[in-house]
Amino acid sequence: MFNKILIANRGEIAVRIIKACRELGISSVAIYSEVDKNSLHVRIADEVYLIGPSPANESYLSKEKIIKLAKEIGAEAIHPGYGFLSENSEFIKMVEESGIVFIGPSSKSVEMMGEKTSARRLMEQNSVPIVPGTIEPLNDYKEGIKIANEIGYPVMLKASAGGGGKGMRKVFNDSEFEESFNRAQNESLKAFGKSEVYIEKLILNPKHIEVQIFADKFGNYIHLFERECSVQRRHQKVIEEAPSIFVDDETRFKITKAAITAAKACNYYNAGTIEFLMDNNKNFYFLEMNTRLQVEHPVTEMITGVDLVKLQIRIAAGQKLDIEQSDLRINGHAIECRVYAEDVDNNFAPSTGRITHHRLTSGPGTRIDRGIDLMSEVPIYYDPLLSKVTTWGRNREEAIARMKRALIEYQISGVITNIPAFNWVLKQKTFLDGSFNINFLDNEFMPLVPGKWKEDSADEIEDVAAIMGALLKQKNISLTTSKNDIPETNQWLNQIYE
Amino acid sequence: MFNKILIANRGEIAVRIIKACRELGISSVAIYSEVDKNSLHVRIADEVYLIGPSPANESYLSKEKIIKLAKEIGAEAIHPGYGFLSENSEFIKMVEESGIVFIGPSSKSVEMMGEKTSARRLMEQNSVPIVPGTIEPLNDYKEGIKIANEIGYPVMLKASAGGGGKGMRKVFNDSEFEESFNRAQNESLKAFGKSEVYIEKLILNPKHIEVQIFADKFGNYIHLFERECSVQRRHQKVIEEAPSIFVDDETRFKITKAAITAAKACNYYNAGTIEFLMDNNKNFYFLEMNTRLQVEHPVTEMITGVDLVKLQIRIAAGQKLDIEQSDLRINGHAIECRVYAEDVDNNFAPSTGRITHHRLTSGPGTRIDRGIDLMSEVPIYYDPLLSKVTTWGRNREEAIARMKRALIEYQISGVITNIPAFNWVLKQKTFLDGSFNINFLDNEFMPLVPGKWKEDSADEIEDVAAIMGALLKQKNISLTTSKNDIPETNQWLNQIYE
Amino acid sequence: MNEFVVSLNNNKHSVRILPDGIVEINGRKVKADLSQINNCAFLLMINEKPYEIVCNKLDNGNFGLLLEGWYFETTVRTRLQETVAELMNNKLMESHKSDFKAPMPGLVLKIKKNKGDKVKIGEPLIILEAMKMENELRSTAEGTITSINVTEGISVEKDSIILTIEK
Amino acid sequence: MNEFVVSLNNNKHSVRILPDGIVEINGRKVKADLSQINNCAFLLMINEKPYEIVCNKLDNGNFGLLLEGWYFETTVRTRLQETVAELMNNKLMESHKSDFKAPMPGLVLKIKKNKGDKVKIGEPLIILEAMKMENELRSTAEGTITSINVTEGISVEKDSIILTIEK
Repeated sequence: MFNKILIANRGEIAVRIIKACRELGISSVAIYSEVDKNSLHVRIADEVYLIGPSPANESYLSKEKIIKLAKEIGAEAIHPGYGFLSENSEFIKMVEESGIVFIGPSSKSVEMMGEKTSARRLMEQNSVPIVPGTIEPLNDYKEGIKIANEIGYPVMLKASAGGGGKGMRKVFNDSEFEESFNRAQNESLKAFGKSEVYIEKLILNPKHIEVQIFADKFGNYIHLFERECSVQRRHQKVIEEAPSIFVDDETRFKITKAAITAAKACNYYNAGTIEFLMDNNKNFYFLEMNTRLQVEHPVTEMITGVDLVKLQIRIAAGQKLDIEQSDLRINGHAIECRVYAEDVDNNFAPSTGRITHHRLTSGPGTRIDRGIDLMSEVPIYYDPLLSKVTTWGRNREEAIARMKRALIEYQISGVITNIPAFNWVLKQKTFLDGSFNINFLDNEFMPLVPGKWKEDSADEIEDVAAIMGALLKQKNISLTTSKNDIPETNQWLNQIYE
Repeated sequence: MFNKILIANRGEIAVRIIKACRELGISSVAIYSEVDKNSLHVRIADEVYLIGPSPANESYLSKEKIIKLAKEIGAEAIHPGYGFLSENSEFIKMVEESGIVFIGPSSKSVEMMGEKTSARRLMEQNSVPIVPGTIEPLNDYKEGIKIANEIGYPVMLKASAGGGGKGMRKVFNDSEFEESFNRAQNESLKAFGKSEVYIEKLILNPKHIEVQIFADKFGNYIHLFERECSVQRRHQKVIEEAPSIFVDDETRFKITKAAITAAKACNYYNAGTIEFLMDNNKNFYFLEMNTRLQVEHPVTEMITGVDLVKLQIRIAAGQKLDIEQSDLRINGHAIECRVYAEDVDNNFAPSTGRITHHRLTSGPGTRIDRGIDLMSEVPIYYDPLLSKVTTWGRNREEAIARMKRALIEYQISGVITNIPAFNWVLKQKTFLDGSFNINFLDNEFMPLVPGKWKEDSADEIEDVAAIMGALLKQKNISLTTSKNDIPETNQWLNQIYE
Repeated sequence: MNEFVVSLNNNKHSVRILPDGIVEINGRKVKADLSQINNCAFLLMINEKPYEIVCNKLDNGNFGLLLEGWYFETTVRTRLQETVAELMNNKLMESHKSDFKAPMPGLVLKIKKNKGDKVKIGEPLIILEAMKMENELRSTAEGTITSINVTEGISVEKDSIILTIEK
Repeated sequence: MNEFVVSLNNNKHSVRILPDGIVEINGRKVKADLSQINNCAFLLMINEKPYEIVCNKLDNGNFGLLLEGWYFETTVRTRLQETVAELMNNKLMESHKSDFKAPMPGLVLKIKKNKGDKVKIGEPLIILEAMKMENELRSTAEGTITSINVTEGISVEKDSIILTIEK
């Protein structure tokens, strides 16, 4: 087993990995950018190094600096988390060549699955169903229009290098095509450094169902069942759950089998997720493979009892899978809500600031994974995910009841969060009866933004808020607002690593 | 189902019950004493009423006031939590007669099991093994000495009305007997209002194993496996776990069967726990039945997935058990540490004050049940239990690793807690290999008090503490110490209920 | 100053703070009692019901309130201030002038209109990049663009005025 | 005053605070950097290792420090104060006088000794009731009881002097 692991990430996932290291008795090394000096992941690591200025490409995306640091301090392995360099096959290759273990799949597997069109080709060859469309990048928008007419509108333009909803555009007719094509290319270039896009037929009102798989370096493969992540806004997952109430035993058998086939096709090891779209008739289509830990991994952990991050580390250290497929069964139901620093009613603008109050929720069946703590900064530079609230119940109803309870208890001040919007979602019939698909938020929530969705809140609550406002004004109570309200004794030593 | 439940308790268990009410959509009513006005259980309830002055016998033990309040505000049921009035058969009878549902067993069952000597008689009649000793209270110390000589020293003197370690004394020879007898009687009188004590042979180095049972009002009984609570100080449980690694399948079959026999013997319904002592050879002896929810119920919840408090409420509302014995199996391992406000090195003196900082632990397999939040008072009047940290793992090793991690993350300021002592316990061979018995702390920890047990902490940590001390002094940093540092805007309205 | 008009959720509430912990909300009297937990968190008792409320002061001096899982932005004015505000507002309405502000900090990628262009509600005005996403900002007013204060490639702060539309 | 003697765990540590964020601990130089999180919580960096530390000031002016799951009570003195304290302590030792203090607040149930009694270490002195438990307090010194400051049935505060023993 490793003695020291460098975590090439920040926020809640860095914190999650540090906890896993601590439970395994491994020394954890955090890196941080200038703005993150008070971050929770920095506070709780065993060793910390300033890696560079705040912009990600000068810090968390700085391949050479990270690998050089790992070597100098004797880290035997690097955990990339998700995002940043986690699916960057070039980085993984550099890590492999430097003699450090990458906690994840081989650069080869990542390369095979990272380029979406070649991944689609590979799946087709292995009889894993794919969404109709091209298996090569488009040369130009004119070719795209031709193909769109062949497979029929509406279509999706997607970044070949993509993932996570970036560089994706729906197109409904020829006249929209050119601009959408340019925008998708631009976003793709910015997010992934490559502008190539391809085309897929738009599956109408599908569900997003994904399968967690795991493999060791000895060719043993298991799956840890499916997750449903259909509650999305702009292709970004917002609420995830496991299992999916839409998936029956027969479908589960088929989709998990397809997932393992997909993983085997790229000689995969470590944790991976195969994402599928599922239509009304429970037909499913390969969407992409995420060759890393997912944001939503806690729901799988809660229904299987398997600590995925610790398992990742063990597999990377060369251990065999100590779980067989027959050891696993679905225990209860888990739901995760992603708490973002965003102002829903202000065009979902990211909300930045310093965390001035943070009261976690607690009690039975409740878990929080968080990157924030008192006085940590929520900067503009990175993904605005603050924390994840996950609840478990013997069944879906209990998990939902606990989520409602947990969200009411959870208090964050200093930034505006999307917690209130979950309150709305968790009350909707479409969500409660499980009939929602990936257009649920766009169709039912977005028309109520800004503000109208709040009219759901009881009049009583409005009265209380009004009284509170008046009392604050009358008593002239000073509230923590600015960053200067909190004492700061002195500056950190400059530990820039160069 | 009930619309409104009054919770006749405070602290973490009141908070726990309020959470269950919220998940069931039931309105929760909290009562509080004067000193508890800022308590967490008051903050999160749906309705709150000041019940009286701070001393428990004028507030939380005030039977008449509580029942009168429940009737006036239309509460259909009362949940007693543990301690206070939870096993007071007189109170339960009053509740029953007032037409309000008591969330727990019938007053009759409680009476049968509450008087320890008659409970021992009942068990003997039903072939549940009991610890050798008297099944009648002692008339005087002279009779006690006679019996002690018959069954052989050492013996235990116990309060007939007892429970929770109060009114218990070990006696090793005739010369100690009289004073121990008087002390046990005095404590018993103070704790339970009755001075009667009886005698039991002291089982040498036993383990404390207890079985959680549940029954509905239709005669259906289930057990939820055993808990081991051998880590005790002065007969007070400190660390509990489920399952016990000492109990094998055969013993589990026998002891759970005995527990259900015991419950049936008193026509029990709702949640109950049968406590046993188990010797080296896995012989077990009935100790007592706790006719209420236990402090340590979370470990059972975590290995079975059953929410015991919600089940209590459902059973009380007249529902049938919706779980059969065959539905239940042990999933993984759970451990609970009871966080007390006590100064271990100062003779375990209770530490009182105001909570000025409270950072919860979070992440996978971690649960906190807590009665405290920012600015709540820890008063001298009640049990010094602040919160309970429970961790779950696929096996005992993982649960322990998570507990160590969780305790390092957990921060409380304003009172001194026993958290550091858990750090010591969780590192001991006797604890890790499972060979501990109820004398573990007395034999291995107590000789290191005060202070010596801390020498386990690394030199490195001592150096850091020394540097911190010097910096605090040099920079003259002001720390929150007194109750006046926190702004208080105005006084609560007087809502004394009389 | 014990009489306030609190605007939230597009509603206006009248709040009078009376002696002895009594508050009148929209003509209804309740007991109200406030305890402060820390610089942001409060416990407000309304009759026998407790509410935990987390408050923050917004850049514009208004309050953001989080309670029971809901978040409200409130504007609190004394009765006098409210009257003045209403007058001002009416004047502003008359001027038909509307500032289009940046809803978030970001980088101006593209300006899709020119000074003098007529725009309708919902028409795309600019593309702002934030958090690596391109956000198309659409007009919230109808009229003619009378000034544009940004150029492509520059960063803007939240609430900075991007352009002005007059009817 | 940049030189301190910090007593904890029965050990004394010498700490010198040097310029440029350097601290010398028992002769060893380290980089040390302190950030304050709130009124109790701090982040202390020692070289590249972070420590979260929760601090509180004790009644006697000393500090209680919680870090990595351990709790220490520390007495911090400047080098000069330490020298004075040592002198005082020696004097106290010479006087052979020892105050027996209440380790917790509670009710005096029973006083088992009288003024003038000789006692040994470990001998029961009084029974104090706290949290509904009877606590037998035993002597921590050997000698003769020269004064008893409490009577049965009264309540005592923590650290109040119950009786005095002289050798």
